[in-house]
Amino acid sequence: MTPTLQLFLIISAALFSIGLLAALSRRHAIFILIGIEMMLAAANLNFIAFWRFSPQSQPPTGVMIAIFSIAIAAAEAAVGLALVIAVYRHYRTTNVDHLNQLKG
Amino acid sequence: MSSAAVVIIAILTLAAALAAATLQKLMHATLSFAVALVGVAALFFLLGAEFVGLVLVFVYIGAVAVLIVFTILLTRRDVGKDRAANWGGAFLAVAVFGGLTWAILKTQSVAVVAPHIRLVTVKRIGEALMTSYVWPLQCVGLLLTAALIGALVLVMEEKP
Amino acid sequence: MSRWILDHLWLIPAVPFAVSLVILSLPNGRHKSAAVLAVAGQVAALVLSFFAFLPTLQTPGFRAVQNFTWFTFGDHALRLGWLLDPLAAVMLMMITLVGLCIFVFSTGYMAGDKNFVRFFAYLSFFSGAMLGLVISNSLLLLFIFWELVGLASYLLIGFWIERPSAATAAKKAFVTTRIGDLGFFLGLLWLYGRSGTLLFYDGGDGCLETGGLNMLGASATFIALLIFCGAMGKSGQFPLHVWLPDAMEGPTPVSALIHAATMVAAGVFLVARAYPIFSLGAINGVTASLMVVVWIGVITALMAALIAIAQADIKRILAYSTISQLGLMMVSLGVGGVAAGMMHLLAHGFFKALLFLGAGSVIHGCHGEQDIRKMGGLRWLMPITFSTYAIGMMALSGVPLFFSGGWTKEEILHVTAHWPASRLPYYFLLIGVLLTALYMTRQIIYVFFGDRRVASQHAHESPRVMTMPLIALAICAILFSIVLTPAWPWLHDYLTGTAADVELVRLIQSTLFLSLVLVGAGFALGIWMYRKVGVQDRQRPADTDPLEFAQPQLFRFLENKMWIDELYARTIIAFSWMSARLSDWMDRHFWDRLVRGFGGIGQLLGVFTASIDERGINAGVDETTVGTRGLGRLISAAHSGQIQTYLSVIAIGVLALLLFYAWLA
Amino acid sequence: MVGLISALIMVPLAGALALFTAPARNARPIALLFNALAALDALALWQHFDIRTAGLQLVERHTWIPAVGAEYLVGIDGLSLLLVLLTSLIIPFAFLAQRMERGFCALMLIMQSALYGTFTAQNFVLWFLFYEMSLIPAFLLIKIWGGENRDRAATKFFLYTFLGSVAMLLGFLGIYLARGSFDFATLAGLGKNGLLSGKLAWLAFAGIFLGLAVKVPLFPFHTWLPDAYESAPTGVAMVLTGLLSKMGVYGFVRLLLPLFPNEIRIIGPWLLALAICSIVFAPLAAWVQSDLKRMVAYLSVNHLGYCMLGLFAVAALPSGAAIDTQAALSGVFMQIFNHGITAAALFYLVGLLEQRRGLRGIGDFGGLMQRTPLLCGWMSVAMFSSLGLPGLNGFIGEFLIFKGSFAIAASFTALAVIGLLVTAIVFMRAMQALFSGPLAENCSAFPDLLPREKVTIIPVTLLMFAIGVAPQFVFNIFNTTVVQMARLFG
Repeated sequence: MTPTLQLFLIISAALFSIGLLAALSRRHAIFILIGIEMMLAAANLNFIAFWRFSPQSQPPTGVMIAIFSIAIAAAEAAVGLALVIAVYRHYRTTNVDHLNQLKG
Repeated sequence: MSSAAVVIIAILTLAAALAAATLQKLMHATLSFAVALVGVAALFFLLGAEFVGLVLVFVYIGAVAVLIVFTILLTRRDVGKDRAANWGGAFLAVAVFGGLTWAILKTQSVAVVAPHIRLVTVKRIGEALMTSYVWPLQCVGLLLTAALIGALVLVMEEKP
Repeated sequence: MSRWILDHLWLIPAVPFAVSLVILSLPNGRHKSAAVLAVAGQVAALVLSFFAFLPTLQTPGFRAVQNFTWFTFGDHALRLGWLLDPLAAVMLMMITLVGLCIFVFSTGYMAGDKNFVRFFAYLSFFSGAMLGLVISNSLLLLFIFWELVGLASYLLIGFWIERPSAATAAKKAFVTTRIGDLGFFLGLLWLYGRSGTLLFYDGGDGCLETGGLNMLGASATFIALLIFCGAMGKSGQFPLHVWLPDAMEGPTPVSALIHAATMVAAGVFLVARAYPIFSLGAINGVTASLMVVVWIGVITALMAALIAIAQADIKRILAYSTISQLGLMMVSLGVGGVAAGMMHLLAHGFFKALLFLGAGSVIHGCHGEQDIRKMGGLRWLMPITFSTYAIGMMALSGVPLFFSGGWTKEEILHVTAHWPASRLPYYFLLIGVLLTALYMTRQIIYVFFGDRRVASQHAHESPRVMTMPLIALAICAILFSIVLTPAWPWLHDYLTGTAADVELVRLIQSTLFLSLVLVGAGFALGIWMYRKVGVQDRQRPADTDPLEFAQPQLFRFLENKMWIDELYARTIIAFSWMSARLSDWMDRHFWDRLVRGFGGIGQLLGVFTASIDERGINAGVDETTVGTRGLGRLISAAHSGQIQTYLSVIAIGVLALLLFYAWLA
Repeated sequence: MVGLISALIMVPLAGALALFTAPARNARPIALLFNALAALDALALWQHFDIRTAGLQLVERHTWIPAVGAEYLVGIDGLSLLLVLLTSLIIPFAFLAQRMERGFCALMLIMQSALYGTFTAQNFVLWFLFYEMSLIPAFLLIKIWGGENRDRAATKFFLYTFLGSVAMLLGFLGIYLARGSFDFATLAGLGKNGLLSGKLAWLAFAGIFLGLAVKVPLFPFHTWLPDAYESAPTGVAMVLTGLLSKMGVYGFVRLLLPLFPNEIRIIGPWLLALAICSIVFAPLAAWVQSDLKRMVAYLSVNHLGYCMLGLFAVAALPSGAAIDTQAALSGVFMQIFNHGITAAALFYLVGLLEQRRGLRGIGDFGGLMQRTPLLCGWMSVAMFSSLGLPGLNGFIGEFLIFKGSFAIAASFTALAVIGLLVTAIVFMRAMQALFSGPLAENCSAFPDLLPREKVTIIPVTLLMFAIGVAPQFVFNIFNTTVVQMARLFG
C-alpha cells in the first residue's frame, strides 16, 4: 500500500496546528519562535509533497521553494532570537504578555 | 515508500512536536523540537527530496536549534516554567486543524498516489539555482546577509 | 360677487392667513393695530363667507368644485381642490360668526397680556386653517389644514408659555391628537391607494362619488375606521379624549373658539364629509364602521357627562360637557342622522362659545379664579353674564322650543330611537340628557346663586367689549332655533338638499314630552341636590360637594376623571418610555457591539481568546493585560500590542476563509 | 455646456489651494467666495439641464486608467442635479454657521469637491475615489476641531465607514472581475438578468450593502452616528447630516438597486424590517437623549429610515403600480433634499444655543421663548418641518414615501407611522424643555438672533415654506428621472 498525497497533507496540517498551538498559548518568546518554525516546516512539507505527487517539472519547483523557504526561516530565526536577547536585556523578561508597547 | 513507514515517522514527528509545544521546561521543549525536525527531514527523505532533508537537518538542527539553546542560556534567568497551554489557543489550533483536514479530505484531487519520477540530483538543483532561480538566490543571499548584520546589531552590547 | 367668490374660494382662508403673517411681523408693542387687523380680517372672512353662502341657498344640493394640481411627481399629478356645498357653507358661516364674536371678546379679555400681538396672530392663523379645512375638496388638503389647526391649537394652549402646566397640556394635546391623526393618515393612504384619488368630488371620479367608491370594496370599513381615528383624536372621543380638559390651560377665548365651537367639531365634520365611505355597503343604514362610531359616541357622551358632575373647575366642566356633546353628535352621525348631527354641531358652536365666553367673563370678573366652589352669588354682580350664561345653559341642557340646542337634541334622539341595530344607544342618550341638565344646574348654582364666597367678593361685570359678544351669541343661540324646528326644518332640508316647507303639525313629536320630562327632572334633581351649597349643614362641611358627602367613593372616581389619565400613565406612557430607554440602551450596549463584532470579528474573537486565556489559566492577571479584556472599548482596544492576539486574529482569518470555502463549495 | 461639471469639482479644490496663499484671517470670506462660484456653476448646470430628457446629460468622458476600465466619466441626471444643488446650498450654510480657521475651511472645501464628484461620477472607480475623498476631511475635522470625545468619535466614524468602504470595494472588485466593467450604466443594464451568479452575487451584494448601510446609516449600523455628530463642530455636523448621509442614499439608488434587483427582491422583507427599525428605534432613542445634538442625530437616522423604506419598498416588492413606484421614488428624492435642509438648520440652531450657553444639554435651557422669541420661532419652524407638519417641506417627501410604500408594503408602512408619532413626542419634549416654563437664570443674558444669524437662517427657513407650499419647482428637477427609474425598478 502506498501513501496518498492526502496523508502527507494531513500530517502537515497537524504539524501546522501544533505549531500554532505553541505560538498561541505559550508566554515565552522562544516558544513562539519554535511554534513559528514548526509552522514553516509544515509548509515546507506541503511544498515537497505537492512536488512529489505532481507530474514532473523541470526545474523541480517544489524543492527549490522549500530550499528558499528554509533559508528565509533561518534568517527569521536568527533575527528573532537576536530580538529575544535584545528584549531580554531591555526588559529583563521574555514573557510576551509584558511586551505590549504597541498597544493602541 | 510505504504507508507504514510514513505513518510511523509521522507519529514520531507529531509526538515530538506536541511535546515541544506543551513541555514546561524550555530546554526539553527545544530538544523535542529538534527531534520533530529530524522527523520532518525523514519525511523529506521518504518523499525523495534528500537534499532538502539534509538542508533541513543542517540548518535547523545544526544552526537554529543550537541558536535556540544559546539564547536560552543567555536569558537563563527568565527561563522558569512556562504554562503548558491555554484553552483559547488550543481551541483555535484544533479548529484550524479540523478545518484544514476537512478541506483536505473533501478535495478529491489530492487522493492520488505518487507517480514514478526521476531522482532529483544535487546537480540538477545546482543548475536550477544558477539558471531559473538566480535572482531569488541573490535575493536570499542578500536577505541572509542583512539578517546576519541585523542580528549582530541587535545583540551587540550598547556602549554606555 | 357671489359668482366671483365661487372661483376664488381660496381667498376665504387666505385672508386670515395673510392677516396672521402681517400681525406676526408687527413689533411687540402694537396692540391696537394687531387687534384691528385681526378683527378686520375676520370681518372680511365673514363677508366673503356670506357671499359664498348665498348661492348655496338658491339651488337645493348646490355644489361648486374647483380642482387644481398641486404638484406632479413622476408623470402623475397630485390634485387638490376647493369645495362649496351646504355643509361647507354653514360651517363657514358658523366659524366666521362665532370667530368674530370671540375675536372681539379677546380684545377685551387679553387686553393686559404682554404677548397680545402674538395671540392675535395665532388666532388668525387658526381661523384661516379652520376655514380652509371646511372648504377642502380633497382628503389630503383637509388633512393639511387638519394638522394646521392642530398646530394652532398647540400654540394657543401653550400660549402662556411661562406656565409649565400650559406647556405640558399643549404637548399632551398635540401628541394625543397626533395618535389619531396617524390613523387618519393611514386611512388617507389606503383610500388613495384604492381609489387613486383623494378628491372628494371630481365629476364622478372623486372618492366620495360612485367612481371612487366602487373601487373601495371591502376595504371601505377599514378606511372609514382609520379616518374615524383622526376624528376621535380631534373631537376628544374616548379613548383619546384626555387632552381636551387639559387644553383648558389656554386662554378662555381659545377654549371657546377652538376647544368648544370649531376645531373639536372638525372630527364630526370629517365624519359627515366622508360619510359616503362610512355608509358604503350599508344594510338598512348600518355598517360595521358606523356601529363603531355609534358606540364610541355613546361611551364618550355618558362618560364625559358623568365626569362633569364632579369637576370643580368652571372650564373643565364645560370641557367635559363639550366632549359629551361631541359624543352625542357622533352617535347621531353613526345612526344615520347626518343632518341632525351637523345641526347640533352648529347650534353647539354658538351656545358652547357663549358658555365659554361667559365663563371667561366670570373668570375675568373673579380675577382669574376658576374654582366654582370659591364663587357664588354672582347673579347680581354680573347680570349680563348671568342672563346670557343662563341662555347658554338652557340651550345646552336641551330645553325645548326656544333654545337651539333643544331642537337639535330632539332630532338626534329621534333618529337614534329609530336605529335598526339596537335601542340601547337611545336609552343611554336619555340618561345623558338627564345628566347634562344636572351638571349644568350644579354649575349655575355654584357660580351664580347662593352666598358670595372667596373669589366673588370683589367681582365685577366685564367691560362692554366682552359683554357685547355674549349678547350677540345669546341671540344667535335663540334665533338659530327658528331654522331648526321640525315645523320648518329649513336647515335640515338645506343640508340634505330637499325643499323645505312649513308644517306646524310636526312640531309635536312623541319624544318631545319624554325629553321635556327628563330635562325637567335633571333641573329638579340639581336644584334639590345643590340647594344647600355653601351652607354649613349639620353633618356636612361647607366646602364639601353634596355628592361627595353622599357618595365619597363615586365622587372621587369621577373627580379623578375615572382614573383614565393615571391608567394611561401607568400603561401606555410607561411602556413607551421604557421602550425608549431600552432603545437607547440597546444602542449603546448591544448594537454597537454586535456591529463591531461583525465588522471586526477577528479583533473581537482575538480579544475573546485573550480573555479566556486570562480567566482560564491565570487569575493573577497583570494590570497591563486587563485592558485587552474590555470588550466594550473601541476597536482600537483590540490593538493590544500582543503578538499572540494578532496571531489569533490571523488564525481566525484562516478559519473564516475555510468557512467561506465551505460555503462556496 | 461640456466642462461645467469638471469645473464644479475643481472650483472648491482651487479654493482650498487659494486659501494657503491668502492671509489666514480672510480664510472664511475666500472660502465663501469660492462657494459662490460653485453655486453659480451649479445654477448654470440647472440652466443647461434639460428637465424633459431622461438619462445622463452634460456627460464628460475621458480615458483615465484603461487597464482597469476606469474612465473619467461624469454626468448628471435629475437625482445628481438635485444633490449638486443641495451641496451648493448646505456647504455655504455650514460656512456661515461658525468661526473657522484656515485649515478648517480648506478641509471643508475639499469635502465639497468630493461631494460634487460623488454625485456626478458615473464610473465606480471615480465614484469610489470621491466617496473616500470625503471621508478623510470629515475625519480630520472631527478629530482636530471636535468637542470632547473627539478622538474616540473620529476613530469610530472612520473605522465604521472605512470598513464599510472596504467591503464595498471588494464587492465591486468581484463584479469587475466577473463582468469587466465599472460603468454604472453598463452594469445597471446587466443587473436585470443577474449581474453575478449564485453565491458570488450574494457576496458582492453584502459587501456593497454593508458599505452603503454604514454610510446612510441604516439600523443597526448607525451606532457611530450619534457619537460622530455629537462631537463634530456645528458646521461639520451640518455637512455630515445634510450631505454625507445622502451619499449613502444616493449609493443605494445608483448602485445597489439597479445592480442587484433579484437579491433585493429575495431578502426584501428583511431590508424593510431594518428600515422600520431605523424609523422606530431611532426616535425612541432620541426621546431619552439629554444632549440636543445627539437627539437631532438620532432623528436623522429616523428620517433617512423613511428614505430607505421608500427605496426598499420599490425594489423589494416590484408589484407596485407605476404611480406607487413613482410616488415612493419622488418621495425619497424629496426627503433627501428636505432632510438635508432641515437637519442642517436644526444643527445650526442647536449650534447657536450652544454658542450662547456653552452647553447643549436639554436641561441647560428653559423659558427661552421669553428671552429669544425669534430664535425660538425659527427653531420651531425647523422642528415642525422635521416632524412632518403639512405646509412645510418635510411633509411632502414623507407623504409621498408613505403613499408609495403603503400601496406596496402596507403592513411595514403602518408600523412606520409609529416613527412619525415618536418624532413628534421628541420634538414636543424638546420644545417644552427649551422654550417654555420660567426663564432659566443662566439663559437670562442670551441675545436674540443677531443680524448675521438672521441672514443665515431666514432664507433657509423660507425655502422650507416654499417647498412646503409649492414644491413643483423641486419636482421638476427629477420627475423625468423618476419616471425612468420607476421603469427600471418596477
